[in-house]
Amino acid sequence: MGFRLSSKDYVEYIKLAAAKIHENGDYVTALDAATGDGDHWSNINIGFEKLIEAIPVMETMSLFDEFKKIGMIMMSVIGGSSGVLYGSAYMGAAKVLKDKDVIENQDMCNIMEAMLNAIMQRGNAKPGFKTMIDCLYPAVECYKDCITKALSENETVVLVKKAAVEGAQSTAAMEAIRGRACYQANKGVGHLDPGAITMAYQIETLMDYIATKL
Amino acid sequence: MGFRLSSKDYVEYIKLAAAKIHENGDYVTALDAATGDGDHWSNINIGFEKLIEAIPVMETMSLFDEFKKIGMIMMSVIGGSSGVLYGSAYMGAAKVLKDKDVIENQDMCNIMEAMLNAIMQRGNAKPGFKTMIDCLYPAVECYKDCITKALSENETVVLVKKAAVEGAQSTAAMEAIRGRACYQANKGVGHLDPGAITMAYQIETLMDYIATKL
Amino acid sequence: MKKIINHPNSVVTELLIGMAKAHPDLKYTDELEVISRKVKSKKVGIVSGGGSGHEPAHAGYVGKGMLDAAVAGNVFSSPSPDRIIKGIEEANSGEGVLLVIKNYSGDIMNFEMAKDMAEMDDIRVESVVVKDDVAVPDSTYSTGRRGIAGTVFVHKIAGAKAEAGANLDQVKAAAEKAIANIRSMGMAMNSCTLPAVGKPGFVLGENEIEIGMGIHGEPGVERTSVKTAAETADILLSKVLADYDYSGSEVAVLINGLGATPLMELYILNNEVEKILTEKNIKVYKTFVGNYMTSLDMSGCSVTLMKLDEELKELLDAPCDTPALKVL
Amino acid sequence: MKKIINHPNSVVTELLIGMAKAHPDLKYTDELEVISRKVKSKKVGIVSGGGSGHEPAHAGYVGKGMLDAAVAGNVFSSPSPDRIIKGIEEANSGEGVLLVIKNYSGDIMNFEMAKDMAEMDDIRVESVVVKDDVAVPDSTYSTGRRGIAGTVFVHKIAGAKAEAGANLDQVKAAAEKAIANIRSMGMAMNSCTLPAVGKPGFVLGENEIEIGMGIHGEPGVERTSVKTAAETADILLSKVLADYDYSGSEVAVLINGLGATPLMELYILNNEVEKILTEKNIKVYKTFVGNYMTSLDMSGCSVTLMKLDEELKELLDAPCDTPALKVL
Ligand SMILES: Nc1ncnc2c1ncn2[C@@H]1O[C@H](COP(=O)(O)OP(=O)(O)O)[C@@H](O)[C@H]1O
Ligand SMILES: Nc1ncnc2c1ncn2[C@@H]1O[C@H](COP(=O)(O)OP(=O)(O)O)[C@@H](O)[C@H]1O
Ligand SMILES: [Mg+2]
Ligand SMILES: [Mg+2]
Ligand SMILES: [Mg+2]
Ligand SMILES: [Mg+2]
Repeated sequence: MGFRLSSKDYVEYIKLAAAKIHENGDYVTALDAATGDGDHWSNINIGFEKLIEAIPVMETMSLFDEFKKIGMIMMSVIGGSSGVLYGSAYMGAAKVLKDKDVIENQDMCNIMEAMLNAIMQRGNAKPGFKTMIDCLYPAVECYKDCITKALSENETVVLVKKAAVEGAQSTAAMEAIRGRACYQANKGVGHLDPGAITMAYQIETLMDYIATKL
Repeated sequence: MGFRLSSKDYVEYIKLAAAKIHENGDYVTALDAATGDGDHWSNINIGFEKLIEAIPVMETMSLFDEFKKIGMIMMSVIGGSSGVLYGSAYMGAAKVLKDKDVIENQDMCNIMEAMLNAIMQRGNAKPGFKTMIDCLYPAVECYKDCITKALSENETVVLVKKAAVEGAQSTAAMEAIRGRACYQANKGVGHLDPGAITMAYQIETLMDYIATKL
Repeated sequence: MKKIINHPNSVVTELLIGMAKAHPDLKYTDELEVISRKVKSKKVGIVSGGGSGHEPAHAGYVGKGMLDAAVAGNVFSSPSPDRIIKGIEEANSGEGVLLVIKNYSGDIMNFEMAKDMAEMDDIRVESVVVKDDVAVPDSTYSTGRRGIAGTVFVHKIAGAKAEAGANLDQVKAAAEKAIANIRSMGMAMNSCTLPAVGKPGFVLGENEIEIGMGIHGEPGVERTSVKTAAETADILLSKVLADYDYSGSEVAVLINGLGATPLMELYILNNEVEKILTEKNIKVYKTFVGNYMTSLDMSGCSVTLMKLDEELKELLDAPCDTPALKVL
Repeated sequence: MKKIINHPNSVVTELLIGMAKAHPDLKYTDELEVISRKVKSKKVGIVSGGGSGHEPAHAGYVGKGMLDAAVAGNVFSSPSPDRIIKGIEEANSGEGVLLVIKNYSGDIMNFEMAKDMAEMDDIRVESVVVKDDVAVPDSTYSTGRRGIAGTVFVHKIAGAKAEAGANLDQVKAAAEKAIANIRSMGMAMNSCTLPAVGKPGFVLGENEIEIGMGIHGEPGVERTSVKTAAETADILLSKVLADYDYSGSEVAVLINGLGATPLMELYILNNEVEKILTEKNIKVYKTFVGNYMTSLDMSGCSVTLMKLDEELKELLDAPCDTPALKVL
């Protein structure tokens, strides 16, 4: 049988993701300093810190309310681009979880797809624009593919994680069309997109966490 | 017989004084930078440059008009403290020269005394305040003394020059009561007053020039 | 880093409180970092905002004849939608609200999300996007040009139109007209230091300047040697004039300092700008010189032109009374 | 040295021309470097001036409700008497002229010489001397205290009194009253660079600040480590409050930037200043925050208090319309 994540489980994942983000401060800051304004890590890190503070409330919530809550916190605390994008992503994902008590394999794929759509819509952006989408999109495509091919969940999480990480790495070669890197003379070519890297941290952490539940 | 300076002769002196000022730029600038605002040399140098430009007009003038002209030029060109002080000095000296065709020994003493009085009045300052007065005052006292003692003009110019130079040097030990050095925590103690030094250059040059006329 | 601050995390809050204390007509909403007019009147509301660090923008333009509310994000970071919604609520008197957004994807996303959410609460919200910086190539595909100092003219025009009793569509149309006629170009001599970062965003050599940098410490399009005021005016205006046809027209000029450049230099630059414009048969109708849209302690300047017609002239001349811009 | 200038020798002329171009109500008299009102009215004339490098002072305060003429010297150098006489002539409408002089011996000598000469031409001239800087000990023997940012309040008060139709003695009395009630204290984080010199007047370490420096790059009375905004407010106000009894009174506050300090920091400082004043039971009646009396590109600030009575309040509130200060 596959994994079944409760709202309490999702909170466990949030803790792990917060730690992962926290420990990569200098690296991510340097990435955003190179092509943007250098605040991406501190933005996203403070967002996760606030999520950790809200855990006692979130644990008792339905998945729907939990995701909405995460969205509101991210939106208001992070600010900047990534705040509103994650805010939109979580609000979009919440809709998928209406009346659900647990997240199963297909739900997780739906959640990630809903997040992707919300981000693309809010950011008026597509894959290839050198943004966090370039991590999330290949991960979602891969997830859907795994489900179509009816691969095992064990195989799936490994493949989705790999797609996310490779997607994030692929931003180095891209010219920026969204985000601050597009104001650089060289459009950020040769530099990784910080938002794609932190997105990869989250997907990676999530897939690893799911693996422990299998 | 003693010296007799015409308005043309005074112009010759002005040329020599201009050269003397010109060649001591870095030194005087450093003095004013140490205790004031660093502009004294450039102020006074530009004043003398303008005097040089006005020579063709001045040469044809009476001594009275020549001195008034020098005063007006110094006042309007130099600006700052030294402009108005030299302006007042030359205007005051002009009065002494009313109806005179030449400057003789007693006249020269009167000129310098008139300059001293004008500067003390305009500057609301006395000897010992660490200003140009501390060069001019002992020079005038010495000059008067030489005349009282009926010393030869050859002896006089040597003594007056010495008094001026020593007077200027004496400012190093003084606490400033006028001028920008009075805003320094140590009141400029240990530093020479730039205005006293440039005053000494002028008296020195004048006495040396008179010596060539004896 | 030498700054008169207490802690990098509290600069925005403390500056806005300090502003509200200095200007008793302003109301400060804490946590949400909104500055709004204390006295509301029945008219279209104008809301602007963006990252902090551009003082007096944006809170300094709140007052009669300009903005009704300004929403502040962290330094150089867009305010979040919940803050913007508060700004919209403060500005709304039932006649609808116009958002003046600068063209940065962060600002656009946050303001649009706020717009969506406010509309759910049945507040009519329209928005315009300022993109006056000709340093960045225009393009419908990419995010395109940034909004910089020209935004101040948009505040003035939209604010005057709203104060005159126009409806939301008319106010939006006036703002759009202003935007279509505004172009700016900037130059930095030193970068700025973010309070939380503590060191400058880019470093320029003793004799280097950066042409076409952004107002968030983004590097520019060209690094070159120090120029005279005349050369600077020429470089900046050439870019502006090449981009939009101002010939034969009347213009408003904004000579903007970036925070650390003294007025002496801005006025010297204005002298050169006016010379070039006169030469090119462009008539200066009104000139503003000062620190209107800054970039923390950056030294440098930008030059903005707005082509005027009768309506824009009238709106530009209309009285306004804000901390940072007063027209009598 | 990075400055937007053409040549160090021409900065004063070019800045004044640039100012006259930006502000069409101003008239520029070349060579003599005087900025005056284009339209003269029958009233006591107010003339101020001093070295350049303090922009917007002094020319920026020429206009309705403040000065009639401002006379500019070279950078940080007193204007010569012939320039001041031109200023007096421009300001004189037959009702006499008040000179507002800052207490520097150079300024005093030049203004008094001009006064003597103008009086020979039968113009009635009076003068007041501003000495608000408490960093320097007061003394009748030495030159004593310098005049710094508080001078702006004197311009406002004297200007309003003159505009109200008072005679020369009354205008002088109002200016004297303002002067008696004004104290200031400043702090620098970096010195300034004179255009003609090309390097800073004094150099501060990475973490050093200078308390009580002058506005001409003169070093201050104490060098210390970087302070928070709260500590800065405390240090500056303590000196001011120790010097003059403001307790229980109403005051006008001027938070002045020295040229390179962004408004963000000045507003943060204002927040702290207001806290201390409130604590000490001193009521803030009106606050001004901005670059009012600068020192080229110096970074730092000064804090000025003026104790108010009913007359001073009324004069402070009277409308004025100048490039650098507008009260509606
Ligand atoms: N329009 C957009 N669509 C999708 N992602 C975007 C967009 N703009 C920016 N991003 C993402 O946001 C990241 C930057 O986030 P952050 O630094 O927190 O915000 P800001 O750019 O406002 O400082 C970029 O690296 C990019 O991945
Ligand atoms: N009140 C005064 N009386 C006499 N001399 C003075 C007075 N004030 C200044 N000085 C002289 O002027 C000199 C400074 O001149 P200068 O540097 O040209 O003017 P400023 O001080 O305005 O920059 C001082 O060194 C001093 O000798
Ligand atoms: Mg960023
Ligand atoms: Mg000097
Ligand atoms: Mg940011
Ligand atoms: Mg000087």
